[in-house]
Amino acid sequence: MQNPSARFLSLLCLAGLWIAASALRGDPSVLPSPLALAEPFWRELTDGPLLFHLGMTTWRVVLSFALAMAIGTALGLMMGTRPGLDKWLDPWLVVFLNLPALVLIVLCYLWIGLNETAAIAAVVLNKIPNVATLVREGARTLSPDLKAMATVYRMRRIPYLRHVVLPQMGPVLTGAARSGIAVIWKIVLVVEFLGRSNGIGFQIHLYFQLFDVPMVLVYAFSFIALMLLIEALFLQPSERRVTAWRRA
Amino acid sequence: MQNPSARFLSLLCLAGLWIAASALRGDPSVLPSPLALAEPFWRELTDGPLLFHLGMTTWRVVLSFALAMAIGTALGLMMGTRPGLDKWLDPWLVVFLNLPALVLIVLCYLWIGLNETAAIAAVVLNKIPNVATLVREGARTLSPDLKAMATVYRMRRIPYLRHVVLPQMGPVLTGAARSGIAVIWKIVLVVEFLGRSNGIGFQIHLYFQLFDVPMVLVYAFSFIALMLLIEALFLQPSERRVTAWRRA
Amino acid sequence: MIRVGIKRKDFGTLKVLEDVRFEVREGECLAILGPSGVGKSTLLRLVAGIDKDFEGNIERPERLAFVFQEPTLLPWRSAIDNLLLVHEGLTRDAALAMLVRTGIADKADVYPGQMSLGQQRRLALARAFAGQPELLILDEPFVSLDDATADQMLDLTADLLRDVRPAALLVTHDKREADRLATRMLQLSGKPASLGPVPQSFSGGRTYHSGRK
Amino acid sequence: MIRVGIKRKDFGTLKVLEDVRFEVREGECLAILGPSGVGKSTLLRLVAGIDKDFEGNIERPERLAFVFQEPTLLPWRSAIDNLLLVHEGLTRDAALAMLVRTGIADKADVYPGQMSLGQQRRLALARAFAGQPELLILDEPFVSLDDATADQMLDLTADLLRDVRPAALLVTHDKREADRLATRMLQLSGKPASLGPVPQSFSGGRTYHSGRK
Amino acid sequence: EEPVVRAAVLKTGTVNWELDTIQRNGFDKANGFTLTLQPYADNGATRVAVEGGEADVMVADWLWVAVQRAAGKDYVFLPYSTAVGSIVVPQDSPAQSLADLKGKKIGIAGGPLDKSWLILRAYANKEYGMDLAAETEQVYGAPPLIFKSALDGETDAAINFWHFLAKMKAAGMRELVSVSTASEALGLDPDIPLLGYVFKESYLAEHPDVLKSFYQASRSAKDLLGSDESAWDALRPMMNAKTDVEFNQLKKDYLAGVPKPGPVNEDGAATFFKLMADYGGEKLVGDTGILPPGLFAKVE
Ligand SMILES: Nc1ncnc2c1ncn2[C@@H]1O[C@H](COP(=O)(O)OP(=O)(O)OP(=O)(O)O)[C@@H](O)[C@H]1O
Ligand SMILES: Nc1ncnc2c1ncn2[C@@H]1O[C@H](COP(=O)(O)OP(=O)(O)OP(=O)(O)O)[C@@H](O)[C@H]1O
Ligand SMILES: [Mg+2]
Ligand SMILES: [Mg+2]
Repeated sequence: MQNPSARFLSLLCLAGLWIAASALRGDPSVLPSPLALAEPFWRELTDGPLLFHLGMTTWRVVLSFALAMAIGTALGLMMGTRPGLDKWLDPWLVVFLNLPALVLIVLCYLWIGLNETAAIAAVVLNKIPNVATLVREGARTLSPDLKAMATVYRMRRIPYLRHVVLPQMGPVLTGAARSGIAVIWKIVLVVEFLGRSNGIGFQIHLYFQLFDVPMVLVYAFSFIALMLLIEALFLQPSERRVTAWRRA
Repeated sequence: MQNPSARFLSLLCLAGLWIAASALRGDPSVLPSPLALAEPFWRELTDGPLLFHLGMTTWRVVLSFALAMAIGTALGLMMGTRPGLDKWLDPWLVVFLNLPALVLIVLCYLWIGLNETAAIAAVVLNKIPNVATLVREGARTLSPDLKAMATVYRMRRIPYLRHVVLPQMGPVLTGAARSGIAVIWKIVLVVEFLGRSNGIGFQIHLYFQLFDVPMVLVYAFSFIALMLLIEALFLQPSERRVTAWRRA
Repeated sequence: MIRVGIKRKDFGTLKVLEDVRFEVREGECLAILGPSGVGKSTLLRLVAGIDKDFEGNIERPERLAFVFQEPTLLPWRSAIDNLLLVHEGLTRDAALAMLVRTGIADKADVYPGQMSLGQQRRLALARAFAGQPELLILDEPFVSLDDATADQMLDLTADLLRDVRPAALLVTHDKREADRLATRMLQLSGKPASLGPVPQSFSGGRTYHSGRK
Repeated sequence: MIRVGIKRKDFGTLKVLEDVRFEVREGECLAILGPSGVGKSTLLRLVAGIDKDFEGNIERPERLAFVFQEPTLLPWRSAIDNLLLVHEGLTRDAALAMLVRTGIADKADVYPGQMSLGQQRRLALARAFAGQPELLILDEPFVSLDDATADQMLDLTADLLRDVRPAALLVTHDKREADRLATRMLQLSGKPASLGPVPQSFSGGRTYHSGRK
Repeated sequence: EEPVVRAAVLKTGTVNWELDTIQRNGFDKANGFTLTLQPYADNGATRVAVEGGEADVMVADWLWVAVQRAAGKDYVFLPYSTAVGSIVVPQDSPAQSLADLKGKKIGIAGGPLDKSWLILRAYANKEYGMDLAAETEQVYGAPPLIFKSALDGETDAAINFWHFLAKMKAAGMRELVSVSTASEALGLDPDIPLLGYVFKESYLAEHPDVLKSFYQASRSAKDLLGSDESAWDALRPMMNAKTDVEFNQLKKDYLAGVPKPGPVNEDGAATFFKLMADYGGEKLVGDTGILPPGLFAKVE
């Protein structure tokens, strides 16, 4: 956004809608107003364990994201450009793509143990097929003309990937990254409530069992706020830089 | 796949790996061999309620998928082609994209009631931002030249969308659809175990509570088998038809 | 008829066009000459209404046809579908007849990617001619064609101009083409560019070419 | 030097080339003429090793340069980066000098999409000339250029051929270009196409053009 | 040196009240072991923790443990609580007995195999000749959702876990039938502890004293909670009680669920198991249908 104020205004509108809805509903235990969340949020932030749990979750999200994107992109590129390989790996992709998160997570915990490795492995395994699917579709549309050009001029592998392939995959990759980080964070939540003793997912599930909707929202929105920040500070500026040529 | 036998062989390999792993592990309660699943699967299929639950889940998946893809695609197209609108809606997208499935599902159940409408609404709301994100990226790369061509020749809206926009969005859409159906089915599972009285998710959770891994796998794989069939019979042939021009 | 009154057209800090004014009536064909990068394509895009970001105003009729400098076809539709989808009323027979006249009838059912560039250009010409344009815009339509084929295309264009009588705008680097089709010629030159008469050295046609070797 | 011995090249049921054999030595330039769609680009792609699906064998050197029929640039990199990324050892100064010689030095830092088609073509030429090719392949390199610019580009090409002495292959529809650059000319014709001498009517050069009007 | 006992617990579970009391009062050290807690947000996680060897003890209901044991797991069961649920209806509901629920909607938290639900089905069958499952509509859902939809009147009756029941009662809902009433009517021993601590035999073999000391510590905590009001005050922050009414209801229901000391009535348990098999089927009790021997730990 050239105009951060538009972003801000738009969020204010959303909050306004929410306040109106909660006033209409009139049951703060089910739909509390965002204003009513400010105080518990502040308390959890300064006095409570929010930062600790947020940190744990973020660390898990970041690590799994990096791993899943790297492996998924490599796999997707290979499958998208080599039909022979694709034929063989595609059914596996379908199987892992459709394996329920719950099942995969439980199996990981059972096989690897109830530890951090298993948690990360579960998330990564959950997400790789997703990334691979998206990247594969992108790789199938790589321009044969640019490939011919690179072949003729004997471009090396790394510059070729970086300057010819990557920019073509740009939209698919940012799409995959953006929806990917969201999906990963959702899986991390499940991973946390199924077998970790900390993290936002652990807290959300806890407060859900206590039927404390405001606290559930406080924890959910703390991560969303973080994501909004990351969007505004990193994703969007970098995307803007990378796609400058389109708008020029 | 021109060659369905490759598909089949590849699945056999996967099963082989699994059999080997389960033999290595030697604890059928945690990692049963696929052969050991055949009998309970057959029992659930012929004598048990598997078909009923599979039907309920499939119906929910299909309905939510259709709704989420339609709304998400429309939203993504608008956001991708109108930067003005995008500026305003983007923060909302980020919020809904990162709202945990659990939270959204619980809120839907709380606000709409513990019924089918709430279940479908929860899944659709969960999935729309995902589709919109992917489609938006695709829409941003629409060829301005073809758009100019369509403008000059005064192509009408419907043929324009169908013959100019849709084929350009093809890879993004098939990617979104494929990963989308997988994500939707995973959300349906959660929706079912939190507040429905039937469906694969309900059954998986039931057996998970009983810690009956083989039955959990039977139910999980019944849907995967369905997806493999759908891939082989519908998705892949139609994708092949649509992308014929690329390979010609 | 079209009436063009462009005060100025900039790309950011780059001033491309300034004070470009002209009219073209039905049945007239205006050829625009000018060096590479002077702003010819930019001008055509303004006239067609593709680019609306400029100062000035342009009157144009409703039914346009534009042969772009690059073919700009739908790669995912067969050659004949590229005609049929763009022109709503067009019958299959009429489309096929147009493919015959542009010499690519045998390619009717293949995708543009399976055609040579010259064949793709002819398909783009066929697409432009298949409608009944009131305004016909041609941006270097006959490059990449061998002389014999180019000749046929020139004939075809001349026929269309005579029969349908659109207002026509032709950008070309080839004096022969301009001589053959245009009722008037103007030269786009300068920075920012504006229209002027074609310099004497140019109007001599073939004599110029001899200076090349 | 290159040694081409193509027995046949088909696209499915479409036979495009049959029995095309020739050699080009260092410093030689072979011009290939022929009507649109006959198989010229296909032949060049075989020679360059882009398309490997044919019967026969081709010997070619390691360092190639190819000016494609369409510019084929990296739209997401600036003009000068389009040279620098493709040629590893190239210095920024050398790249800039090449842009100067092709007349697009003022466009060094803009993206290809911000250039006119003629400027893009010149960038593609600059890219081909920036290396030290042992084999230079040109597929209608000078279309979309006005005569003055085309003249400059012809000079530039002639210089390169003289200095670097690559084996060169030139496809063109323009007899003047062939006359100017080529040491030999062959005509591709027939279905499937094969090489033969250029018909007499053609070798007359400018006299042919007069027959056009 | 002192063995460490790692307990995998549901962070919101009532078992924390007892374990916290043990730690707070040093009952673990006094009995020669160290207790550490591993809180999880889901019951399934505690199962995975013990199964995977990351924890040594968890809380589970004995039916589940019995089935696992029948399937070959070396789980043993140490009584923790006899607390059972009840079915509640809104205060102004016309229903006076299960028979009045015909054609009504019942929200059930634990799923179709919930013990309370199965016992109530058996009870309805015996008392009124009524097939409760067939003649009512059931809505299964997560405990908080059942809680909320019952309060909102979306369901006509609800069966929930006991700490949610305590809150529902505190919010003015009425107990229609208690499961202990039902089980007595069915001739079941109300003292059979439904929930218990679960150890692996393999672990106990390595730490032979742990079972006994753990039992002692647990009893000490229960005795203290039963006799000393101030012990509860320390627990109040973790009890999530919004009002004094809720707090007292929770306390009362907790103490009502403390099992009698001494060994479990195994014959009674077998009868119970048989009944569950009739209603819950193989799914619930495994394919043997017989209570596996050695399930109940011998501590006295
Ligand atoms: N990928 C393809 N699949 C099928 N047919 C093709 C393919 N590429 C080219 N052709 C056909 O092969 C023939 C030769 O094409 P080619 O591009 O070599 O022609 P050309 O001589 O370069 O023509 P032009 O002067 O128009 O560029 C044409 O008839 C074309 O339709
Ligand atoms: N999108 C753009 N952004 C910035 N500059 C542009 C853009 N498009 C064109 N230009 C510049 O405007 C000038 C005119 O471009 P235009 O394409 O109109 O030239 P032209 O006369 O058609 O040339 P050619 O004969 O080479 O096609 C050129 O200098 C070009 O670099
Ligand atoms: Mg131009
Ligand atoms: Mg060609």
